[in-house]
Amino acid sequence: MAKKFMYLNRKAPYGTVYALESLEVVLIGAAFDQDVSLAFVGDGVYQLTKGQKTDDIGQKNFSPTYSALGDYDVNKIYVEKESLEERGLSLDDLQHLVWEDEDEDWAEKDSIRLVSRAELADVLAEQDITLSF
Amino acid sequence: MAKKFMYLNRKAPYGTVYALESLEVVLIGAAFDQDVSLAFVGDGVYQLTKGQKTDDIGQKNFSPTYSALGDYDVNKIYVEKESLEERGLSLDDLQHLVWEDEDEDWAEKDSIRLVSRAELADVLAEQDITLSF
Amino acid sequence: MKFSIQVNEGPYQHQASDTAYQFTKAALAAGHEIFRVFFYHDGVNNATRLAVPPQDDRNVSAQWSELAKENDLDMVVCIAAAQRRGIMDADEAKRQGLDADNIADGFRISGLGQLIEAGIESDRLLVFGA
Amino acid sequence: MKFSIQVNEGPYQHQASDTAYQFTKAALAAGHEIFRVFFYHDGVNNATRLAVPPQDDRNVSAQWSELAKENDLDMVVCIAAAQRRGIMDADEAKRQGLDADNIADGFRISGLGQLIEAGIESDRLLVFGA
Amino acid sequence: MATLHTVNKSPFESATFETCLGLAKSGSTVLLIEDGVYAATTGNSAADAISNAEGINFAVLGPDAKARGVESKLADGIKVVDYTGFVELAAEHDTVQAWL
Amino acid sequence: MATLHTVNKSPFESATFETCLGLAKSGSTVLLIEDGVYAATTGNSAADAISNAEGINFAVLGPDAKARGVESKLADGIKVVDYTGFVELAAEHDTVQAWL
Repeated sequence: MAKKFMYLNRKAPYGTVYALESLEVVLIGAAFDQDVSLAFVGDGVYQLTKGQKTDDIGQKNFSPTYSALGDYDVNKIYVEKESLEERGLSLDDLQHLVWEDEDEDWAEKDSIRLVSRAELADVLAEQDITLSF
Repeated sequence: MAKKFMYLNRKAPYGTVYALESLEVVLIGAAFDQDVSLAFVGDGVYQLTKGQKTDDIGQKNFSPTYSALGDYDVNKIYVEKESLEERGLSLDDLQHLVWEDEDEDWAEKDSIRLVSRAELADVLAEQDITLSF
Repeated sequence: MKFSIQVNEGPYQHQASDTAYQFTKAALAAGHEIFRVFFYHDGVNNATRLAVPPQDDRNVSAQWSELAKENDLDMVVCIAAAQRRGIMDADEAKRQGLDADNIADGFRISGLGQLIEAGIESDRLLVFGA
Repeated sequence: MKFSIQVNEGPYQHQASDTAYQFTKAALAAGHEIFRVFFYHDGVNNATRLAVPPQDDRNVSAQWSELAKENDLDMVVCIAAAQRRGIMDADEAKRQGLDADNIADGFRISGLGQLIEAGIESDRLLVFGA
Repeated sequence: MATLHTVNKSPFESATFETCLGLAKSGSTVLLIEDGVYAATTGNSAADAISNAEGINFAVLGPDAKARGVESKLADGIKVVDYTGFVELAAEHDTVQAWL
Repeated sequence: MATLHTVNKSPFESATFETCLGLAKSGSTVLLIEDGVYAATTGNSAADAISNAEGINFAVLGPDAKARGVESKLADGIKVVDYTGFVELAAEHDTVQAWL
């Protein structure tokens, strides 16, 4: 039976390596046929901002990888509403992440689920394994 | 001419190595005959708590070293009053650090200077070199 | 019960590796099984054999090696994280054309799949980091 | 103007070493002098020559080595911090009875006095860390 | 499912403790370890947050509190455990979530 | 003496930015770098703290803001510098203090 895996992302990108190395685990983990979710809480929401351009800091821009997650069947991406609001952000500031639903003739669907803190608490409480980054 | 060196300590002991490795710099630096001050701000005030016993976490207890600073002529130790209060601490929770004043027949004097945030801001603004830990 | 442990920080800089070590030791003492200890991020830096800390301090890497030896622990170092940070075993060093390696006894280098497998196979996965 | 730089974090885990590198490069380009770059805490981990990061990412250690070579930089690794964490040059490895060393070109191992001296001799000391 | 949450950051320097309290469900346990143990001391804003967190159990890792010299300042009603007790808490709960 | 303060932590996760503002004197400059650049964005509590900090100059490291996709959200009146501008600020002020 598949386990529920949660990748909990709470750190901003580039200032530390956690966001990048979290993505590396998610991509490898996608091959294991488990029930995968990602959550972005606190500064973790900054990982998904549009328009990241890293040339001037000499680091690799890994933000395009988030849009490839749908192809890996990673399509439950929870973003905490309060975290966005506290930072003066809205969903429009984030990348538009989608996946194609095989069961509905490959209809394109949104991957990001904007949830309240209370809703996210329920989601987190259902997980078997939480990997924290 | 001697420069004013400030060692600014803002982190709790044992959770990270900064407190220990800051002390190591202070001890080496004492040999250089500069005008040395230490400041403890935020969680840095926890470095000076009495009664640290580290046997059960398997780390070395380096807190006795603070009481030796006076022997190295390091006797300007600023503790921010507001940082103590926010943590529910008072001066009584900290080690009693002293030094002996050669110019006054080796009279024992307090090394810790309890200062307000505004007073500490003035002290920090006078420094030539601030090493941050 | 079957535990797995993930260590995300290197020795000394953060207490994470110390706490993970104490937890692992206590779990073994209580008769639990440790399925795997997985070192990720700067956690890979625990796997060096070149550390020589002061005599009056603990040797974090050596503690792990010893615990592994006594309990036949499976200690896995993430290869991608290790390559970024310069933790190498003899095979990998040779493959990369390097003139030295630095891995300590009891650690093996492998892929991130080993972490996912640990999550699947264990009753509990505990993460220690910063 | 004469600058010195202190680097307190290792490569990749934190951006501190990247920022310190960019600052140092910009200061040199502007015609300033770099008196010394001092690596402390996990900063000593920048001094490894065994890192092999992915091809599409920067090699933080190699960047420092190259910058040092081009500009004759004095890059000092704190001996006490390096011994705790397993950064060794050939002499020190031999003295400690170790079978390998891992220091990269352009770095030298020395004492904390070198940091104090950098503070005394430079017009500005900048600290990069976490 | 009952979750064991671990918090290893000081509540005075990091938002981690607050984030954990915002997402921990009633019936779960928050174990304060490493620099997180300061949240278990009295006379500060963290102590207030703990008294207001209804339905959540709090525990503190004794060895970490002792190392930091705050063992005598721990708030009443917070369970003190050693590493063996930490292992027991991990086994008793259905899952463990680290707030790093 | 005029001090250049550098802050590299997010104001939403760490107390560092607040601590810096509490101890920075009028006439000094706070340069936001790395994850500190989020404090220079609009519509949040950090923006309010900046408007209320009288007599302190604020600057932000452009390359870090650009990398994080927040360049277009920077508040008015905050000077944007590149690494060369960072070096200039360090040279223009009497001393540099890092808030880590």
